Amino acid sequence: MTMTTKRATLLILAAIVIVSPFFFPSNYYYRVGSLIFVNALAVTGIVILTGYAGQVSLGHAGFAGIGGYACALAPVHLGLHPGLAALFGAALSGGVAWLVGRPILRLRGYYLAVASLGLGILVAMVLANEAWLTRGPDGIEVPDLGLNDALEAIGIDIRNTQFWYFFSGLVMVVGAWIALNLHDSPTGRALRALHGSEIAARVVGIDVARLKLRAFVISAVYASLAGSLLALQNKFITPDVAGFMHSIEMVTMAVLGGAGSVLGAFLGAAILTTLPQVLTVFQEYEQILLGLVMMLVMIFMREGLLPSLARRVRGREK
Amino acid sequence: MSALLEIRNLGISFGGLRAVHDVSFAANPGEIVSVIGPNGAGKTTLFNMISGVYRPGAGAVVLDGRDVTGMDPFLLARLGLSRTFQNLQIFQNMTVLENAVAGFHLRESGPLLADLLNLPSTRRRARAAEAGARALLERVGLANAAEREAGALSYGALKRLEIARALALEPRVLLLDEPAAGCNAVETEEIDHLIAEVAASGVAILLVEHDMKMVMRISNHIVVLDHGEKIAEGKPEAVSRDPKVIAAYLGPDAAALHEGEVAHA
Amino acid sequence: EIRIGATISETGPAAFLGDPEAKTLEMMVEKLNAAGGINGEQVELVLYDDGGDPNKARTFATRLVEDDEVVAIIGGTTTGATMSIIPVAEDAEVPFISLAGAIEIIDPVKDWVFKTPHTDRMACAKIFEDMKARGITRIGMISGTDGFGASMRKQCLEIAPEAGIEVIADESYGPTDADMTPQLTNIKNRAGVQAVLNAGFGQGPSVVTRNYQQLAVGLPLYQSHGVASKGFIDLAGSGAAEGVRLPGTALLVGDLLADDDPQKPVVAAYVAEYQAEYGEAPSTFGGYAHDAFAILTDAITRAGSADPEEIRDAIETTAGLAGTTGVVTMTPEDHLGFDLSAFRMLEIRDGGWTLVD
Amino acid sequence: MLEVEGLRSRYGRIEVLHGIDLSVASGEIVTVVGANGAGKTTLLRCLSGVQPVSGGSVTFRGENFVSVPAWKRLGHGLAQSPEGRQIFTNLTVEENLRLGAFLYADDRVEKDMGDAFAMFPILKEKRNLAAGGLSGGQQQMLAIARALMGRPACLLLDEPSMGLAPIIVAQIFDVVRGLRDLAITVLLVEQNAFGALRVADRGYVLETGRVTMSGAAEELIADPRIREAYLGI
Amino acid sequence: MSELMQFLMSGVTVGAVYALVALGFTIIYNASDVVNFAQGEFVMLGGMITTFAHLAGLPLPLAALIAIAATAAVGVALDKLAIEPARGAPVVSLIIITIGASIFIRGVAQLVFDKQLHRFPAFTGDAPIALLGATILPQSLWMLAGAIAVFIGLWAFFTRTLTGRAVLATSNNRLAAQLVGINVKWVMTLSFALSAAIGALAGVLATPVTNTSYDIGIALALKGFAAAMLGGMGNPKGALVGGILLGLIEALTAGYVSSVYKDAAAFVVILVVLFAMPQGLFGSKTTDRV
Ligand SMILES: Nc1ncnc2c1ncn2[C@@H]1O[C@H](COP(=O)(O)OP(=O)(O)OP(=O)(O)O)[C@@H](O)[C@H]1O
Ligand SMILES: Nc1ncnc2c1ncn2[C@@H]1O[C@H](COP(=O)(O)OP(=O)(O)OP(=O)(O)O)[C@@H](O)[C@H]1O
Ligand SMILES: [Mg+2]
Ligand SMILES: [Mg+2]
Repeated sequence: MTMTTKRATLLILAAIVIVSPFFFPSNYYYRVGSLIFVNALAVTGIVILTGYAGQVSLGHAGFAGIGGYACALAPVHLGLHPGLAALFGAALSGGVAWLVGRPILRLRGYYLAVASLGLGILVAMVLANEAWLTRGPDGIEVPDLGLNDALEAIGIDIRNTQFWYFFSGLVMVVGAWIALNLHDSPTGRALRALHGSEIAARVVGIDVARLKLRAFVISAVYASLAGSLLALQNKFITPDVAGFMHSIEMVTMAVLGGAGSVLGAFLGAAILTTLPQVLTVFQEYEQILLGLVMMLVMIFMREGLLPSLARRVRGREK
Repeated sequence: MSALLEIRNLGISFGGLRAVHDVSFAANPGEIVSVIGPNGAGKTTLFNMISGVYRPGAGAVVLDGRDVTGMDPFLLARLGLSRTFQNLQIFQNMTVLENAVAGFHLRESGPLLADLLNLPSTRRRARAAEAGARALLERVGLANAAEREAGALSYGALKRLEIARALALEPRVLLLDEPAAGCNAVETEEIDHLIAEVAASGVAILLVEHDMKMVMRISNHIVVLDHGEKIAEGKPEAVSRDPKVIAAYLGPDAAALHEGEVAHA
Repeated sequence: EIRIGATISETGPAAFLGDPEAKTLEMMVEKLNAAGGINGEQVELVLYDDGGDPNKARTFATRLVEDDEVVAIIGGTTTGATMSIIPVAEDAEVPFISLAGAIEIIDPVKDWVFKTPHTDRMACAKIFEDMKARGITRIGMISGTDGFGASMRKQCLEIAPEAGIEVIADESYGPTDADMTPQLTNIKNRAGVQAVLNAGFGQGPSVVTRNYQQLAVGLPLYQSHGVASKGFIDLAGSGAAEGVRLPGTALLVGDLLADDDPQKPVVAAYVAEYQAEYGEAPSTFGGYAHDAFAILTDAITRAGSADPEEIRDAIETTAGLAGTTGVVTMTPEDHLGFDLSAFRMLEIRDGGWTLVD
Repeated sequence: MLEVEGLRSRYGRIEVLHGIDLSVASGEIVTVVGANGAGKTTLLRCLSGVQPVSGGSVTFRGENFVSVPAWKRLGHGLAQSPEGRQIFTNLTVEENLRLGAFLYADDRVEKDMGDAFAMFPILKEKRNLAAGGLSGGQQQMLAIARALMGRPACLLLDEPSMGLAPIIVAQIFDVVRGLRDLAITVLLVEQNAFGALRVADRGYVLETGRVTMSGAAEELIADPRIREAYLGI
Repeated sequence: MSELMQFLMSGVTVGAVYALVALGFTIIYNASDVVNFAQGEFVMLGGMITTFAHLAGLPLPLAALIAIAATAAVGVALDKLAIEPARGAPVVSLIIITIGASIFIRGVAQLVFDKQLHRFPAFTGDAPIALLGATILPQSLWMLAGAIAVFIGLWAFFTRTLTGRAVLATSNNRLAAQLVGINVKWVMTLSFALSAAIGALAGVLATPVTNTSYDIGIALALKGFAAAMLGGMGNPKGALVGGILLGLIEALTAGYVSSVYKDAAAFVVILVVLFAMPQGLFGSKTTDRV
């Protein structure tokens, strides 16, 4: 990736965040937009782990769960401000990822997938079953972040959904910036190298175990922050965020968009987030169409939307 | 005075098979030591043990006086040991240039935070590595393929890419496993020169190669393996006349190696 | 035209509940419009399927108030979905009638939030009442780990002491489990257990009931209102289900009700219409949606306006409205509107429901 | 037997074969030499059908081959020992050989396998080992033996001597020579141009996707341009 | 003692279902390295089609046969319409296709059938069989027998037949497979047909015990996947042992430790096993040398 594609990616993302609202007929679109951004943030983490480093995780929703519940619980039990609670959640997710990552990252392919799946399910189970702490499967309220109140106090009057749109957008762009930095950095190159050939990576001096762990921790932090953002804007969270389906959804978004690309992550998130909203007009055909779209995209754009589109555009230029 | 790289009684078994047994030899800076032997003699396995890909079942690898037996390859890389592979190990998902830059990993990598934030120090390191990598690609004749996807190179080109990547580490010990496989006589000669040049700069080179002309031409010392055991060792001249070696490996054509190209015509 | 919004779990793990709810709403709107609508205005139902995902439910709630500009929301099949819709409704000041069970939904009372189902706590109380009447004081519990089962389990454990019931075995199962014999074996082997209570809905209770028979436990078995549909008897097999007791609504036993029971005509009409429309009997859950829609149309009619605030005020003054679940009388302090007496204790006999009392 | 006219092939948008004309008569041994990246492997891949052809024709035994799927070509008598060996690493040596004769279920399979083992005794020794555990040279032997199991009328060999010990290389060339007696036609791609030209009847020189020279093998060996560019003499 | 026996019976019952699903994964995985996440939907189709055919008045055995044949046809369609057109796509893309297919099939099932839970009568009645103080349903024995039969069939297929070897060869090296004359498209079609049929058989055998509905597929696929990984992906022995083991772990945990965390216990065991044996219990190490 060259400097220019990096800058272009950031510009496109920022432009989308800023310009789209001019076309929003109602507040509801802000809500969908902010969901896209939150999902894109989580998926960017998957891009780092899977797209760069080639490691599969089917359990990252577990980290989103940790991030989300941190925002619900830390303010109550530790007296943390909800914003700090999100950072606390991120640290906790990173810590958990660091602890479990070492043993499970020794596994490869589907074995890694099933181990991470187990990890995610364990987190979801604890959240659902330790009702004394988490209030169980029906979920728990999350305190208000209070940032838009603060903005209001300094004269910026902004609806709740709108605030969350811009705030999530900002966090997503920062997340994308970091992921793009990583891609071209020595660390990112080393991650992609171990994806290509682990043994060759070791021979050129890459500490594969440590690097995989780093990617795992970083992606866990992304997922955790996404979970926190979701919890804070919904002001409510249930163990579903940590569920298996959510993990699958993240991976699907990443692959659909083009697993190695940050802009692809956004595209994948945008499509899978808006699709169910668009498909409501088809009522009972919704699931059928959703499945169909997923299949068609992967059949006709096998490397994912973005890389395939890019290839086509380049082909036309020729 | 001890040698830079010392192999002491190295051995390993797979199931019942003694793939390598009680092999010892040494290599000094600037020296090219060739390991030859029939297919399945254990040459690659020996390399795999020396470079830490396999943990030896017996014996020791001593690098610069330090016992490095069974050490992980990435640690060995830090100590200056680098290699190429008989079965190509290319980073297929990256460009040719990036493959070469990856070889600079040890000198290129810095704090993670700097990488995440793209601090000037990161950019500086990356630039230096890229410049170095381009120079190396030039050296192996791949300069004009730098921006291509590595997966799109022909076999012979990939072999040379591996050499460039291994050289990027600026190793003190370099292990080359059949570097000239898939190259014709002329290309082989180019690789010859490259290897000789690298050796001349003070690198100890271990070479596995079936191209006997090349081996005879550039080796300082030859170790012959058969069925995992060392059956001969010495100067090229002596080894190639050893009846045991001729019987097991070189075959009757061996004479050609010395009698010039007459036999070829 | 009056727009009413709904977000229901038509698919997903709670589809078992949500499917009859959605069908009921669609049917009732059609009927209402055919009869001339409310105060001469047609009603449009905007219905979304949230798949039981609270996050989606919230998005759809936002869509309903912001984009579709509905005057009221019905929905939240599950407690989780309901709880994440509440902030939206409260924020946008739109009345919201939930179809979920948990008591937290209306306790403490929230300005804009109502609900139609019994609370789990009431179901527990009803069951415990019946147990006491049979001289049962020590029971074993087995519950699903889904929201429904976990919430009911919690409520039951909370009120058990004051009801004079001791829960001496406490087991659980996952929503898709296919065999509960280990749990039931443990309950069976626990000395002193006099009856077993299963809190759950969907797949689990039928398996529990069959396993119960397989193990020949032989103690009275109570199920929750979560299984109150004819389908349960078929799934469990009438042999295994024989003698099972559960608290149910008038809906299930319409023809057994006394002729002067105010719920009788309501239930009879609903069941007949539903049967005619969909070719199957409605479940208790469909009844929740029926009541929610009835309360809402009643309120709009009385308010004579489709202004959300006036509708809300009108809902709060609902009085003596006979629904399938109970006779509803709301107040500003009570957003549910009926008590324990609305539950009937049912027993399965000869493959059908009978009233215990 | 094999007739190639104006053959073109591309990887994505990049064309690497720009119209190759080549023919191999029945029972002939023909070799193709060329530098790294000249397109030798691509040519053979086109012939065996695993690489799409974007122009020109391939005729095998009088039949237009371009639209025949790869898996059917062995049935027509065309076998390939591919570059990079491409053995079934997870299957045993014996299973690899058996699959080489996938099309057949007669007694000759046993006999052919015996012949293969006789040709490369080391394979017999390792018959129950997963082929991925073989040394590089042993895998190369397996690839050649597997191709022979397919009872080809025409055999495409992509650098068969690669990674083999000198003594085996000599043997491989003997085998190729022996194929002539079995009436098997051979198209041989070799970096060991010298060895290849010595066993071949005719040869082609490939340079960046084009045939630049062709002729009888002895002539090519004697040609100073060839000697300088490919034989290093 | 009778308690333990009962737990074991329960474990075997549940484990047989997992094993059947896991066995279903084996063929497609062995042919293409793809874990087919629509495998659970095959099980669902087996159960649902049988249910509805039976309701329509067909005798149970005939209904079951129709269900198996129809599901196999769905498997073939999946291969022809979705997997084959995507030939050459990375394995992750293929996996996403199977996930899309599973959503699609579920959506269709919900339209064609309904959203209710269903069940049809057990093959040989519901009278529990008493065994060492415990009881087991006759249908559980059918399930176990089915799992073992499928296992034997698959084992023989992969080790005794050339076609089985060809399936393995196809995933190991698609290019080489073509070169030796294997019609890899046909191998894929065959694999999908067989996998789907095995899935449907699982649905037919299990429905009288587990019930069925349009949405049971995901949970089954998940458990079957875990079981297959525990045993070692691609190995029929691993699928059988992994499935039964998973069922036993769950039942024993539910019985002796805590029913809340029985699924957690299963995953903890999987994690522990994989730490010690990164290829699962019977997974073979792939030998790729450098
Ligand atoms: N992982 C393994 N499992 C089983 N046997 C193995 C394994 N690795 C190596 N061997 C055996 O060890 C012997 C030595 O193999 P090695 O690759 O070292 O030979 P080599 O000398 O490099 O041969 P070549 O010149 O053909 O590359 C061979 O017989 C091979 O089959
Ligand atoms: N998969 C691929 N994608 C794109 N280009 C490719 C691919 N494979 C080969 N090429 C290009 O096609 C050309 C011919 O390659 P080919 O492998 O046929 O050469 P070759 O003559 O066999 O070389 P070698 O002697 O090194 O094996 C080269 O320029 C190569 O870079
Ligand atoms: Mg070797
Ligand atoms: Mg080639």
